Amino acid sequence: MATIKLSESQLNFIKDVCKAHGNKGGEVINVLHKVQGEFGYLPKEVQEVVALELNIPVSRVYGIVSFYSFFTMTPKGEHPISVCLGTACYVRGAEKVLDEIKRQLGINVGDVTPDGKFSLTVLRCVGACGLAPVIEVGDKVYGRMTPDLVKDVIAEYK
Amino acid sequence: MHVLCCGGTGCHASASAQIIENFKRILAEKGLQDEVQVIQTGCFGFCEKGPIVKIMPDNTFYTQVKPEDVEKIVNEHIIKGRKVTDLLYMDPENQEHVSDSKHMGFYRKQLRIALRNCGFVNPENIDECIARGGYEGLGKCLTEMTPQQVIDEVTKSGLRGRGGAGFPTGVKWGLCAKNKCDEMYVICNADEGDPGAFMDRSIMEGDPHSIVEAMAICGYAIGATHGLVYIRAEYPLAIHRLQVAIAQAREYGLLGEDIMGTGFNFDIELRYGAGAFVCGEETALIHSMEGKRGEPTLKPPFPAVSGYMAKPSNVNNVETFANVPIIITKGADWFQTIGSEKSKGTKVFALAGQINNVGLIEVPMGTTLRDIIFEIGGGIKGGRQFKAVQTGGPSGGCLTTKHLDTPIDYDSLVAAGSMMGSGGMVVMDETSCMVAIAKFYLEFTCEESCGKCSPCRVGNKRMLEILEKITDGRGTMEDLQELRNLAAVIKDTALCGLGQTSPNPVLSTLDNFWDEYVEHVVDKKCRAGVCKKLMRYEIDREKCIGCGKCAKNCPAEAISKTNYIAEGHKLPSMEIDPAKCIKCGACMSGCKFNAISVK
Amino acid sequence: MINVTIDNKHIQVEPGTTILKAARQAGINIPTLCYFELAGMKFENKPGGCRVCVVEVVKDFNGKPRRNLAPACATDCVEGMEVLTHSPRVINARKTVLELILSDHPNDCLQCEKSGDCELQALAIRLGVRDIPFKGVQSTYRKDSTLSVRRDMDKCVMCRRCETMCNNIQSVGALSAVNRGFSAVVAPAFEQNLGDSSCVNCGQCVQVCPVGALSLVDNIGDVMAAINDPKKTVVVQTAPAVRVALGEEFGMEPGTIVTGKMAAALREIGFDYVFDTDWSADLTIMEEGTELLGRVKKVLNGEKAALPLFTSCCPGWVSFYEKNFPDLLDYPSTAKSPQQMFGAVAKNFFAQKIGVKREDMVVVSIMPCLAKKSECARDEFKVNGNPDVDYSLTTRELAHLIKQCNVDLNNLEPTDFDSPLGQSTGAAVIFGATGGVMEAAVRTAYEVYTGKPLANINLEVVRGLEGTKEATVDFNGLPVHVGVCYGLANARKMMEEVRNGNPRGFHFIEVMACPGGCIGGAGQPFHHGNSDIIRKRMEATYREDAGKPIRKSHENPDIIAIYKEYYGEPCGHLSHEQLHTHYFDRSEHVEVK
Amino acid sequence: MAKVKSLAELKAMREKLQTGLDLREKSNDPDSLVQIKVAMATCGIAAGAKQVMEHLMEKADELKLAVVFTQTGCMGYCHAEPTIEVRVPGRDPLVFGHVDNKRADEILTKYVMNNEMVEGIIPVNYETIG
Repeated sequence: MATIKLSESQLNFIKDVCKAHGNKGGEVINVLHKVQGEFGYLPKEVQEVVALELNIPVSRVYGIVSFYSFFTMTPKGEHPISVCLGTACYVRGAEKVLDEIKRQLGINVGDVTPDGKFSLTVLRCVGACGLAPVIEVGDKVYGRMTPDLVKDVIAEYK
Repeated sequence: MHVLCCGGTGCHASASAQIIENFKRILAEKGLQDEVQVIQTGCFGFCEKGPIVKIMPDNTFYTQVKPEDVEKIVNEHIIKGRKVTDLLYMDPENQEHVSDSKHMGFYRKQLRIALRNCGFVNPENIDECIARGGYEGLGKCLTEMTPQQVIDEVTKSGLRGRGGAGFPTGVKWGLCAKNKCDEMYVICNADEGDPGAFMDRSIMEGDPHSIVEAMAICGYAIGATHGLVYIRAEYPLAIHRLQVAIAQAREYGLLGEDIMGTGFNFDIELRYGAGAFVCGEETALIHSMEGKRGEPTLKPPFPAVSGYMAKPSNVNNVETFANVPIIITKGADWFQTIGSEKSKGTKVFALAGQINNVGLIEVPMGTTLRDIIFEIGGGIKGGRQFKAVQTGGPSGGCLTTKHLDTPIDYDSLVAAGSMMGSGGMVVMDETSCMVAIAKFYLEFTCEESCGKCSPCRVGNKRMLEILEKITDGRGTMEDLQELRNLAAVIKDTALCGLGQTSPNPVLSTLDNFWDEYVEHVVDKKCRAGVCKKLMRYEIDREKCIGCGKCAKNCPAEAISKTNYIAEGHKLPSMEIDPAKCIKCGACMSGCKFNAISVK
Repeated sequence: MINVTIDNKHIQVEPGTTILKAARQAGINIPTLCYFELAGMKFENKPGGCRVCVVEVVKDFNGKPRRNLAPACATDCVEGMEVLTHSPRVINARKTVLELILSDHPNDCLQCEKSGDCELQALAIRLGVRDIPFKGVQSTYRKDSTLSVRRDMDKCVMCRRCETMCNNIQSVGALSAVNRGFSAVVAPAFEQNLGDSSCVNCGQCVQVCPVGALSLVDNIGDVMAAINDPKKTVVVQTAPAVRVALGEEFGMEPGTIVTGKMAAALREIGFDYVFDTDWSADLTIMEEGTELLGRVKKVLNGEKAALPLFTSCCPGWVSFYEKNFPDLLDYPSTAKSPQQMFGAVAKNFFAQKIGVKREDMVVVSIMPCLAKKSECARDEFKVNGNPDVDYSLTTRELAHLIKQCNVDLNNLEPTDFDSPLGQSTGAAVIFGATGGVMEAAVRTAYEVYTGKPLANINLEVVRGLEGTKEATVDFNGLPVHVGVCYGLANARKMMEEVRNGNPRGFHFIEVMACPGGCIGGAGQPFHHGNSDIIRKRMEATYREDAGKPIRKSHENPDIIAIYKEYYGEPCGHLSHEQLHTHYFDRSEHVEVK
Repeated sequence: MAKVKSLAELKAMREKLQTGLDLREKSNDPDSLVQIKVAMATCGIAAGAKQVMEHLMEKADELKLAVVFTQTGCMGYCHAEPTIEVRVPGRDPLVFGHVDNKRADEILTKYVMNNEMVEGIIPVNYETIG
C-alpha cells in the first residue's frame, strides 16, 4: 500500500488531535473538523493518517469526507468566497450575484483563481436570511448583495 | 409630545409620506414644530389598518389615517387634548373604539414563548437568564415532580415536535423512558439545514440557557444523564454561545453532578454537523454523531429503543426544547390555552423572501398566513403582487392566495399539500417562477440526498431532469404526467422523511400553479421572466441610437449592426442574434436608452 | 406466535419475523434486490435501499393502513397485520422503482459477464419491463481492475452488499459508500484503484454482487491461447472445492460430485496433463504438519517458536495478514498453498521428468477462488519472471470454457486424473470446507507425533458452518488446542487474540477467507444467498472423503514416492526451497517528509 | 461562584438579580444608568452590529453618558439590522433599526440626552411571556 508523506509537525498535529479524541473511530467526524480547521482542507495523506490513528479503514474516512459537504479535499483560496443559495437568498437574486462573481473572477464554483487568491463555493443558508442575498468572504458576511456590489467586495481583497 | 407615523412599506404605499408631510406643515403653521416632533417609524405589524399614527406619550393609536385627517388630529388631539374617536381602532368583537394599543390584544398577533428571552437577555450572561426565571423549571422538576409527572405535564401541554412532523413531545419522552437502560441520551437536533430557516440559530444565539435547561429536564424525565447537541458547524456564533452557556451552567451547579443538591447528574456535549441536510432526520443524525455517513436507517427500531450507540435516545429539536421550561413553570393548562385545537402553543417562523419585514416571528398556532404575511410581514416588497409562500423548506410546498386564510398548524398545512417543517417561510411575488422554484428545491434535494434508496437517488434526479426540460422549453404534457407519477411513487417508497417529502414542492406547484407549468410546456413562456432559455432579448430599433455599447458588453458577440437607421438617429440600430445570445442581460443593463427589453 | 394476513392468506409467524420471510412461509415470493442473507452464516444485508420489495400494509399495529409502502425485507410483522404484496399501488411502485434503477444502468446485458445470472435482469424479466420511460444522465465511473476483481460501477445499483461483505464479514475495509445522492457509489478510498487499497482479492464482493458491477478477471482467452500453442505443454490442476460445485453450472443439483466428468472434460478441452490440486493438498499437509510438530516440539523443549501456527493455503487470508498483522509474520505456516506447491512441483520435478523446459510448460489451475489469480502472480512464486502457476481459472470460468468447447459434461464418462500428480486422499478433498485443512492436518500430525493410528479420523468438532470453532485433540497426553474460522473478521479477532498473548493457548488455527471455506469461494457458481447450496457442497465434500480408499495424506503413495524420489523429507532442504515461502510487510506506513 | 444548591436558592437569586435589573431599568432617577442592548445574532453582526456597538461606546464616553451596553440575541427584525434597544430610566424601552454611526449619534444626543425622537423606531409588535 501507499506510503504517506507529511511533515513532522503536520503529522504530530493530526496525531495529537486523534489522541485528544481517544483514538476512537467514532470520533472521526470531530477529528476531521479539527484537522480541516488547521489545514484548510483534507488531502488524501491527511485522511490516511487519521484512518491509521483511529484504526479505521481509510475508505470509511473518505466515505465520510465525500458525504459531508463541509469537508473538502481541495485547498481553498486565500480569500474563500461562499455564495449563499438558500431559498431566501435565491428568491432575492443570489444566482445573479453568483454569476457576477464567476464572471469577475473567471472561475467556476469549486475552483480557485490561478493566483490562489480567491476560491468560490456555494452553500445553503448561513441563517442570515434577513440580509439576503448573502455572501461570505472568509469569515466576513456581506448582506444585501447585488451584482453591482460584487466588484467593490472583491476589490477589498485585491 | 411625539407623533409616530408608520413608515413601513405597506403604509408608505398608502400615503404615509404625505401624512408626515402634512403633520410637519400643519404643526409648523401652528407654531408647534418645537413642541411636537414627527417621527417616521418602522412597521407596526398592522398593515391592514394602515397607515398608523401613534401619539405619544398617551399611546393613542389611530388607524387608517388619511392625509386629510391630519389637520383634525392636530386640532383635536394635539391642541385640545381630545381623541379623534372615528380614527381609533374599532374592536371587532364589541364594536368599541380602543385608543391605547396596549389594550389591543388583537393587534399583538405575535406571542413570544420560545423566543421569550431572545433580544431581552445577554445570552452570554447566566445571571440575566436566571433573573428572567431561567432554570426554575428544572428546579421545579427536580424538587417537586417525579419524572413521570414531568412527562405527563409535557404530554398534557400538547407540545408537538417543532422540527417538522409534529410528533407529540411528551409521548416521545414517555416511549423513551419506558426503555430504562444504564446509558441513555438526550439529543438536541440543532442541524437546521432547511435553506431559508434560522429559528434554531436565533434561539441558540439569543437564549442558549433555555436549551440547556430543557435538555436537563428531559434527562430527568427519561432517566438520562448525557445530553448531546448536534449543531451545524456553519453556526460558529451559536456554537460559541452554547459553549459559554454550558460552562456557566456547570459553574453554577445547574449542570454536572448533583444539580441543585438533588442528586441528579446531567451534562451536555456538543457534536458538529458537517453539512448534510439529511442529518436532520433523527436516525441519520445519530449515525453522524457516531462518526458515520449520515444515512438514515429504517424505523423501527426507533431511537427511543436503539439510538445513539444503540442506547435509548430522545431526539428533539431546538425550538421544541425552548418551549419546555416555560411549560413546566407556567403549567400545561396555561400552554394548552394557546394555539389551535390539535396544535398547541406557538410556532416560530423565519419570514424571508420578497417580504418587507423579513424577520423572526412567533405566532400562536392557528394564525392565518394572511396575518403573518400582510400584517406582521408588512406585505410584499416593492408593492408587488403576492404569489406564493413556501413553508416547510424542501419537504414542504408552495401555498397560494387561496390558502391565505387557512389557520396554520401541523395538520392544516399537510392538508394543504405542504408541511410545517422547521418553520422556514419564504414569500414569493410575481418575479418568482414556480417551475423554477420547484426545480430549485429539487436541486437541493438531489444534492442533499444521501443516495441510499433508489427512489430518492435516481427518482429525484429524473424529476429534476424533467423539470430542466420544462424550464428549457423542451417539456411536453406527458412530462407533466410523468412528474406526477414519479412524485407519487417517491412519496410512497422512499426510505426516510427527506425522500418521502421531497416531491412536495413539485406536487404543490403542480396543484397550485398548473397554468404556469402548461405555459412553460405549451406556450414556451415563463411569465416571471426567470427561465433564461424561454427568454428573448430584443432591441427596439426605433429607440436604439446605435452607440454599440451593448455589443461591447455582450460576452457572446451576439449583437451586431443592422442597416436600419431610425428617424432622428445618425447610426444604424443594433440587433441581437438569438442563437448566440446567452441571456446574461449585460446588454440591457448597460443600455442608457431603454432600447433593450426582454420578452 | 403472531397472526398476520398476507394477500388474504392467514399465517402464524414467530415474533420478529419480517414480512418477507412470513410471505415466503405462506408461499408468496416477494421480489428483492438489495436484500441478501446467508442464513445460518451471520451474513445479512438489509439496508432497505432498493425499495423493490415494498408492500402495502393495509392494517398496521394501530389498525390503520400505513401511509407509505413498507419494505418487506426490513419490516417486522405485528399482530393482526394485513399486507398486500401485489396491489396495483404496489405493482406500480415496484415497477417504477425498477425502471428508475434501470434508467441508471447500462443495460448492456448481452455483453455482461453476469447475463443469465443477474438478479436485476431477472427482476426486469419478472416484472415485465418493456420500456424505460425515464431518460436521463447515467452514472459513469472509471473502470478498474485488480488481478482478480474487475469493477464497472456504471452497473452498480447501490445494494451495498459488497460494502457489507467487505466491512462486516471480511473487516477488510477496502470498500465504502462514497459521495452522496446520484453520485453515491461504493468505491475504495479516494476512488483510487482497488489494487491500491486494503483489498485482499478475496472476491466475496463479486460473489454477492447482484449485477455485473463487480466481476472476475477472465483468463479463459489466455488459457485457450496456451492450449492452442503447439510449443506449450499445458498442465491443469483442479482444486478440491471445484468438483462439488461445477455441476451446478450444468443444471445438476448442488452437492453433485463431478470429479470424473470434470477430469474428462478437461481432457476434451485439450489440456495435456490433467492433475489434481488435491494431490498437492496432501503434500501441503506433510509440510505444514511437520512444521507444526516442529514448532510444538520446540516450545515443549523450552525454545522459542511462534505458536499458534496459522494455515497459509488461503491467499485472501495471506494477503490480509500481510496488510494487517505485519508484526505477526512469523506465525503463519511458511508452507505454500496447494496451488503454488503444485506449480512448484510441476515446473521443477514434473517438467524435468517429462523433459519439458520450464518456459514451455503452462500450469493452469481451476480454483473456487478469485484470490488465486493474484496469488499466482506474486513475484515470490516466479523463477526468472516465469510463474509456477501461469493462469488460475475459477469454477465459473471452467464452466464457460467447457461450454465454449462444446463439451457435454452431463453425458461425459468419468475418467481418472493423470499420474503422478493426480492421486489424492480424503484428507485433501476436505480442504474445500471450513475445518477441512485442520482435520486433514490432525489426521497426519497425530499419527506422525504419536506413532499410533488415530482411532476416529472424523474430527466432527471442526466440521460445520459455524464461523469460529475450537477443539482440543489429545496427542497421547499432549493436548493440542486447535481453532478454525472463516471470514476475515473472525480471523481478525483470532489474530488480535494471538497478538494479546494467545490466552486460549491455541497451537494451530485454520483460516479461510470465504464463507464455509473454499466451497463458498468467490469463483464458485453464484449462490445468490442460498446457504443451502454451500451446505450441500460441504456435505458432498465429506461424502467424497468418506468414499476415498485412503483418507490420510501421509498414506498417499504418490506423496510417499515423491519424498523418496525428489524431496527427501518434509521441511527438508529442497522442500524449503520449492514448497515454502516467506511473507512481507504490506501494511500502510506513515513517512515523514 | 458558589453552586446553586437548591430551588429555593435559585429563586432567591432570581429575586436579587431581578431587583438589580429592575432598579437599573425602571428607576426614575435621571442619573441612573441608560441601558442599550445590541442585537448580536449572526444577522446583526453581519449587518455591522459589532462596529455600531463600538461606535456607540466611544460616543457615549465622549458625551460622558453613563450607558450600560449589553449584547443580546435576535430581536426578530432581521429586515432592519442592526437593531438596538434603548432603555432610558423612566421611559418605555424603544427599539431602533438600521442603526449606523450617524443614527447612533442621533440616538445618544437626541433621544437619550434630550428625549427627542429620532428616525428608525421599530414598534415592538409582539407580546412576550416573562
